[in-house]
Amino acid sequence: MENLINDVLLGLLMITGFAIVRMKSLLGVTMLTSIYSLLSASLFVVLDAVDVALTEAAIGAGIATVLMVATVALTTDEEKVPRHTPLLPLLVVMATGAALIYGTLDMPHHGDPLAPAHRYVADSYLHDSPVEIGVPNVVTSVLASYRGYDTLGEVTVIFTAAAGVLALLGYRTRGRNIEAAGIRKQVVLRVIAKLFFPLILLFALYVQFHGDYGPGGGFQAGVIFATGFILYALAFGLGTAQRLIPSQLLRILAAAGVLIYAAVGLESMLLGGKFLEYRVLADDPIAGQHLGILLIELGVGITVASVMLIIYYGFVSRRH
Amino acid sequence: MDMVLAVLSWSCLLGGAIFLLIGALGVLRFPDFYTRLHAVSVCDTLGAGLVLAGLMLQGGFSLVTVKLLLMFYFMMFTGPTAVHALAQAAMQGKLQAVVDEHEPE
Amino acid sequence: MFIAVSSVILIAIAVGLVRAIRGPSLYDRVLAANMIGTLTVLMVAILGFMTGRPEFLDIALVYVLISFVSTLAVLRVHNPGAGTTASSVKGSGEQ
Amino acid sequence: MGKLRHAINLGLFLFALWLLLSGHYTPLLLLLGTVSTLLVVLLTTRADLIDREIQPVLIKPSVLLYWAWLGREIVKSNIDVSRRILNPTLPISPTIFTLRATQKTELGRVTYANSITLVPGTVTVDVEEDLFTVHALTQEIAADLKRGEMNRRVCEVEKVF
Amino acid sequence: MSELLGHYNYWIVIVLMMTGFYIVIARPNLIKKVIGLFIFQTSVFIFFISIAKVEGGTAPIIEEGISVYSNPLPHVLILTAIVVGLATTALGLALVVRIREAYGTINEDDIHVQDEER
Amino acid sequence: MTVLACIALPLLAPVLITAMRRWPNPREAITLLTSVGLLLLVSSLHDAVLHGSRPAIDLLEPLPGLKIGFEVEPLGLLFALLASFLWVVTSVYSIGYLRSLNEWHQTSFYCFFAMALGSTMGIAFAGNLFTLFIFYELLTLSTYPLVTHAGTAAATFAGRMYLGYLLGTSVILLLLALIWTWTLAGTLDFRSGGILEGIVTPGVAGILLILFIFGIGKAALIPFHLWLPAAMVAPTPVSALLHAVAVVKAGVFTVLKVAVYLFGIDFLAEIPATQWLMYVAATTLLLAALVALRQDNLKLRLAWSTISQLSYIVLGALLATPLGIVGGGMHIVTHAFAKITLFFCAGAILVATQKTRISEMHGLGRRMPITMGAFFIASLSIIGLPPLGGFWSKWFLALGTLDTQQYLMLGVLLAGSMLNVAYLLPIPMRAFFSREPGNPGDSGLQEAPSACVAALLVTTAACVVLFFFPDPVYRLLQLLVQG
Amino acid sequence: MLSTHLPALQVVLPLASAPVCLLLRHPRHAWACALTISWLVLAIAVMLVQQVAATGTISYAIGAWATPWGIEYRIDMAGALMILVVATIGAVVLPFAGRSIQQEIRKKHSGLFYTCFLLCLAGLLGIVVTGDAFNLFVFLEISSLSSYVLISLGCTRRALTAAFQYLVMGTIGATFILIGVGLLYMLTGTLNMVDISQRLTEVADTRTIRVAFAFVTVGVSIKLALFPLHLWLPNAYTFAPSVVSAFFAATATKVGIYVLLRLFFTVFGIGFSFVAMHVGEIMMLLAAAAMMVASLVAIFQNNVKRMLAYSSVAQIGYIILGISLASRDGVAAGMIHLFNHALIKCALFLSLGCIFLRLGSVELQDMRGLAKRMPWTMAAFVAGGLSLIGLPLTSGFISKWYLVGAALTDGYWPLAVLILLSSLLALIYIWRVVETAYFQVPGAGMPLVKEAPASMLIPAWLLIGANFYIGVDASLVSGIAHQAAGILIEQGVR
Repeated sequence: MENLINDVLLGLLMITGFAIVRMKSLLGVTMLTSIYSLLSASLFVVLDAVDVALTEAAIGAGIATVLMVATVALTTDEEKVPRHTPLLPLLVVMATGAALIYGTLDMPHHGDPLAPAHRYVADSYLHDSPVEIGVPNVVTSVLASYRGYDTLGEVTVIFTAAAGVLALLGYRTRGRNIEAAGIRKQVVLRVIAKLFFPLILLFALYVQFHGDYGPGGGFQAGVIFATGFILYALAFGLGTAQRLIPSQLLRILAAAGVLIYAAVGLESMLLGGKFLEYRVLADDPIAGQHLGILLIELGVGITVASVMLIIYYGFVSRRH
Repeated sequence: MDMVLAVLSWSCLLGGAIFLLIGALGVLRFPDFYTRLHAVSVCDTLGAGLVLAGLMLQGGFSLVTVKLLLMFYFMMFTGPTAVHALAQAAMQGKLQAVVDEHEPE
Repeated sequence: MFIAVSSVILIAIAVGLVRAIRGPSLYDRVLAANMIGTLTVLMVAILGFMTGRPEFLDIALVYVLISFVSTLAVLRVHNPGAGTTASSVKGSGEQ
Repeated sequence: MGKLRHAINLGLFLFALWLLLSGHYTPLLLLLGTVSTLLVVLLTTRADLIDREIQPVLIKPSVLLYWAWLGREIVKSNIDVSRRILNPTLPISPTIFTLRATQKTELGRVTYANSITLVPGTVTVDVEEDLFTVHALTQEIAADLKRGEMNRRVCEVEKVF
Repeated sequence: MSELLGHYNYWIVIVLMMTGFYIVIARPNLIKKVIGLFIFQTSVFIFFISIAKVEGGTAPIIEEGISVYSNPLPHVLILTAIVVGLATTALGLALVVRIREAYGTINEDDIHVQDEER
Repeated sequence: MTVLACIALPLLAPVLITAMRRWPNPREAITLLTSVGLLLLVSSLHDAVLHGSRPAIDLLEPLPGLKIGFEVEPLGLLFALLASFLWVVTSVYSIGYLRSLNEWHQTSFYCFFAMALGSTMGIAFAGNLFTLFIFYELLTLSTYPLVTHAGTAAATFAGRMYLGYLLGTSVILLLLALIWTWTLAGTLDFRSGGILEGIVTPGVAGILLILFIFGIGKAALIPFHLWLPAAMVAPTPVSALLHAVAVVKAGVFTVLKVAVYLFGIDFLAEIPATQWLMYVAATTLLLAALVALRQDNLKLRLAWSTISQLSYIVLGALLATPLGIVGGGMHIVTHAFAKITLFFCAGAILVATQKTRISEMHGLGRRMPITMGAFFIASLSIIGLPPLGGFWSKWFLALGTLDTQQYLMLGVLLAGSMLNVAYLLPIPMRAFFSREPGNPGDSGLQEAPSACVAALLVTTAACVVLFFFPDPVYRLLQLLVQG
Repeated sequence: MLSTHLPALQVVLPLASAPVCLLLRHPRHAWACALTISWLVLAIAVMLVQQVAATGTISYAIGAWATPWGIEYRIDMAGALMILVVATIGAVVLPFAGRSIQQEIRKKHSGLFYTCFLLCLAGLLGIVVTGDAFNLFVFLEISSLSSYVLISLGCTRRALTAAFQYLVMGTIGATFILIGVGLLYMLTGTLNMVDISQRLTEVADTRTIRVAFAFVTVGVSIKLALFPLHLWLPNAYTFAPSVVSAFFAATATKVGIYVLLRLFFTVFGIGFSFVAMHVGEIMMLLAAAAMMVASLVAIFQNNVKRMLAYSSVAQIGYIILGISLASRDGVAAGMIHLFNHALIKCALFLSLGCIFLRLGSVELQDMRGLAKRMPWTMAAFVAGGLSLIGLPLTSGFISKWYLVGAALTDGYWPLAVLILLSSLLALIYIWRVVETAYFQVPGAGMPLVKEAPASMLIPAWLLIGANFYIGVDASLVSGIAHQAAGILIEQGVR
């Protein structure tokens, strides 16, 4: 019966996808993309990937959509009709798709519990993680400990994106609050934002620190945290928000997150372990794992939150 | 008692689902943007409320219910705010409304 | 039973999707997206119960917040500082 | 002086929320909860958002009463709107009109505006000081709203803010 | 026939991927390209998560009384990949903004024309 | 060590020459001193080689087994002696030539000239094919600036052609052959009796041989010959020394080396492709001579003549008999002296009268009797008439053809000589016996600068001397073919 | 004690110092920071090479998790050679950057530039040392994203479109790789490359694995700009800042090739890649086409940077050609050329950077008679160019020697001819520059420029020197390459 939901969602995704291909209004496409993302997030929930769902919703339906809209607002909405017939692309796509479908023919069936993918490494993660790491959420333990190095890479990637956006769009600080006139009319928004700002932040921190037990972790928390500040900026103006968190502070925070992560790794090295070997961080290996995961998740959260803000401010402040 | 709860919860859920569907249909059917906003309100209020209530009855008295309650609370604030913001933005974006010319009798 | 409810929600999502595709204005699409957001939240909550792991409500909570803020952001980013022209529009609306 | 009290109130509220959300009451998480609460309060203070309006007022009896009344209104108009959606023969006559709100505080006005929006059939399109622009699905609903019962009730509730 | 039943899921995902891929390579509009990439990547994520699904399993958060969990490893990978995707999208969009400022257009063909003229 | 010095001396001379670029006299003195020094150095090797020793030195080893090393063997020594001796002469000549024409960029001229000579020495003394190849390329590169010396569009074009042909053939064909040989034999050392025998079938060897023969573009076999006429835009001393001696002789020298030391004379004879290549050489010989007949520009006619003469040597190598090799070797020497004389004459005429066309040279013999006399003698030497050096080389070549019963080739040789007569002798004839139509009676002496005249006298004398004393050359070549 | 951690430090050091660089406000400080780090990285790389030479393949388990469960760092001889290349180029290019960046990039961006540079360095090194298929993807993306930024910092607006084009193609490539890795994971259940290869033997004969192979190969081929997928490269190299072009030309595509090597030999094995999938034939065809077509196109370029970019595409063809032979000699030849070409191209781009510094242009017609004004720069260019052509005594000759030799040994003599023919084409395009700079008179309006500063010349000449050194004594490089190729082939045969 989950399969039914799964299939319907896939069907909806397909419709959305085709609509995106056909639609000419870029803003419309953007909204459809947001819906696409939302639908795939639901699909992830159906497929038991709750952490992924959380992230996809926060990213796809959230920040990515906003960035796309900002870009359209900074450029233009209408898509020109392509000049040449897209015959070659169609051919390439067909060939690629055909190849992939050909490849699926020897794949284990969808959901087959005996598939090699589930039997080997993953199986032992599920068995050993509670003992070795003591964290119920296996995704977190794999993410932060077994494959903690990937996550360091991930933080670096997002940091790179921030550096890129800073380089490309810069970060213009608003001296005077020029949107003041517009803001004054947003009574509803302002009051609601006032109520929600602390709630969102608290919720973000909750997600940050409960990644061990449920879906969540540094990345999701970072995005939510940033969302709080985005709401603040929406309600009270960019200038006010920028005064609350100055750009230099954001830079420092973005860097600090990566550095915290790396420092945990180096510290475990100094304590006689391998890079990112958390168990040496405390006397008890499990406690060490906990501490390590806590710290690196903190690093991830800090970097992600500040990077999201850097990117968002970068796009939004581009308007003269 | 359990039976009553179960029946109550299911009927809440089902009722909520139906209102959600009705809201969605309204969004599809109504002639212009501003009227569609009302249909969305149906979803946001009764539809969502009933579904959440049904779930709360399922969850019994626990932290789950608290979370559902919190969700309900959030939705009651975010829903109208979003709709209001939309309407305001549409107005500022010079989207014309279809307005009935007749004064009420 | 859950399955019935979630099926209905799925149908509602599909209907919303049609509106999102049809438009015609951006606002209609945002509206549809917002509605789909709400529906998704509810569906995720139900799915949590369905799989017997209602603690996944956290996801639903996050969805609520995210879709709210992103709706606002989309609107504000699309026409920031608008509002100076609102009165004239209002005038035309009131006739 | 008032600010501090509001801040403490907020902190307590947030910590309670944390406890409700968390469900894990280990020393570490409690500590983290405390730290998080303090951080959020600090940030909120820095953001200059601490004032009367932020305090959690939802649990006062008059407010709950208002919620109950609003709920009934919502159900009623839901059914009305639903009928109009399902039955194409039932006419709609959209209308836009202005409304004067008599609340004194911003929070009161917002409560009023959001309540209007929350009730299907009416949407607050614009708020300019005390002048609301409202879009209604039918003339009847508009007339209903103009009678001002909701306005009055919100004014009542506002007193506790 | 069993093949069809076991795999149609993947096939739909493949169609999704190809939709995104098609947008990327067929559309001259730069924003559309970025969106195409986004769709492409998101569909690949769905593909991975489909791989991870175990029939009758549940989310890989260990709890008493549950014995079958879905595979956590692809989830981890995709968490990382989503972030990478966001980074790419952000950079791509930033580039689009700058290109628009420099060229006055975001249509690839027009940009080519302008580059040829120089 | 002497070997190294032989190569290093001309390669390092440019440093000094450049340092002296502001003072012409010391600059040219350095050139002269270097050339004389080089001649002495090379001569000092002569006795040792004659007594069977093979001074060798390995310098570097870029790849395991692949060395940059030198070894003095008879043919190389002969070539080195020839080149270094002629450099002295040419240096004297070019001083006169350049000064009287007031050429630009004289410093760089001398620099690259010295470098070209250094490369030639490297080729002469190369201990293996790899080393030879390096200096072969170096020679191309160092002569390129000399070809384009004039800086005109024509010169640039000629330079492109020069580089294209020489580098092209060497990089594509020669290098391919080189690497192939390496992969087959595992070595590129020059060894008496060859390194390929017994390793490859005659068929493969044939392909290799074709690659080698055509790859050595400096040997100017059809169809890779066009660079040589093009290179004639260079100043005359360059044409004289480099394009009549150093560069082209480096080409045929390489052919001989490959024939003797890579394939081995005996093995070469077994390869069917040899015969075919011989036809190519014969064709080149005759065709180039025919083309030379039709040239009015003196230098161009000489260039085509060179192409034709080079094929004699290639032919000699391909006869794959000791007599043929000896003939080819002899021809390197005798043709060098004769051809350089001819070029010197052409240069002298240019300096003295600004004339380049044969059709303008009526009666020139009266104004420049020494020059035209020398021209006459050198022509005879090239034709191969006694009592001139050229006789010996043709003699041995003819013997070689008889030895291998290649009577057709004998015919070709003879026909070639006939053509030589036809394209060379009319020039001195016209100079001495016909009058300039527009300007009768003007018979005042108008010789080129004395440096030029002196130089060409020396080389003319050498042509004669070689007839009477071919022995030093012969003995070295004997050593070569005996192994 | 520290020595056991070198594999991790190799990557973590530049990665962790990148954020620090971002915080340094003064361009000078950021530069000094990046410079120090790059030299440290080089030192670590050298130590690693020594370690590998002494003890054989190094394996480092990150987080001390045993291999298939955690991420493994694995350095064998080929990897050691690669990190040496990357680290060397990084260390050589940065001193050059100080001055070049000052002119080409706005001051407020220079901190960001060095940040991205270090990130790119870390990414490239990470790709090389990692033994984990997914970790490879992550580091590939780190390097790619930072490359996009670096390219977009170029001073014309076309840098933006070039970066965008690269971004689109690069992301497609990365996503293809991701798909391939997913399929592989599905059938093997592991991500560790060695582990995959072991578990692959049972399932190799499935359509899934074949498709996985195809996707990963295509994805990597985009990254390394294999011939028909090279379209991003010319623009990217042309419009990027000079330092960036030099760095990328020497490292980015090379690392892509390295990944390809890893895939063909370590992960899939020769039996699968070359026998079952015929990848050798396909690659050979493409490589040959790259050599000829790209070289031909290069001849008609008037922008010298663009010309070199096309030349890079051709040279990548050479390397791939060597690999496609799948013999010890062939792979070794490919790797030797990889190393040599890194040095040559970097030197060439650096000398172009010098020219750009003074001239503000790298168009051919602006370089008339430049040899008089900038003799050292032009000499470096000519030296590099000769090496590109493959004249003896240069490193280019060595690689060509091995390549042709390998082709002949395996009986592919037409390939040998093609290689040589293509180097003739190289002669033509290089000679166009030489002719212009040396044998043409500067036009009337040409600025009187000075020779480039020593800080920029020295790096270029260091590389040229290395290049000549290898031309004269290639035993070290060739030894390492042969050893590495031997290991790869051994792994691949199974």
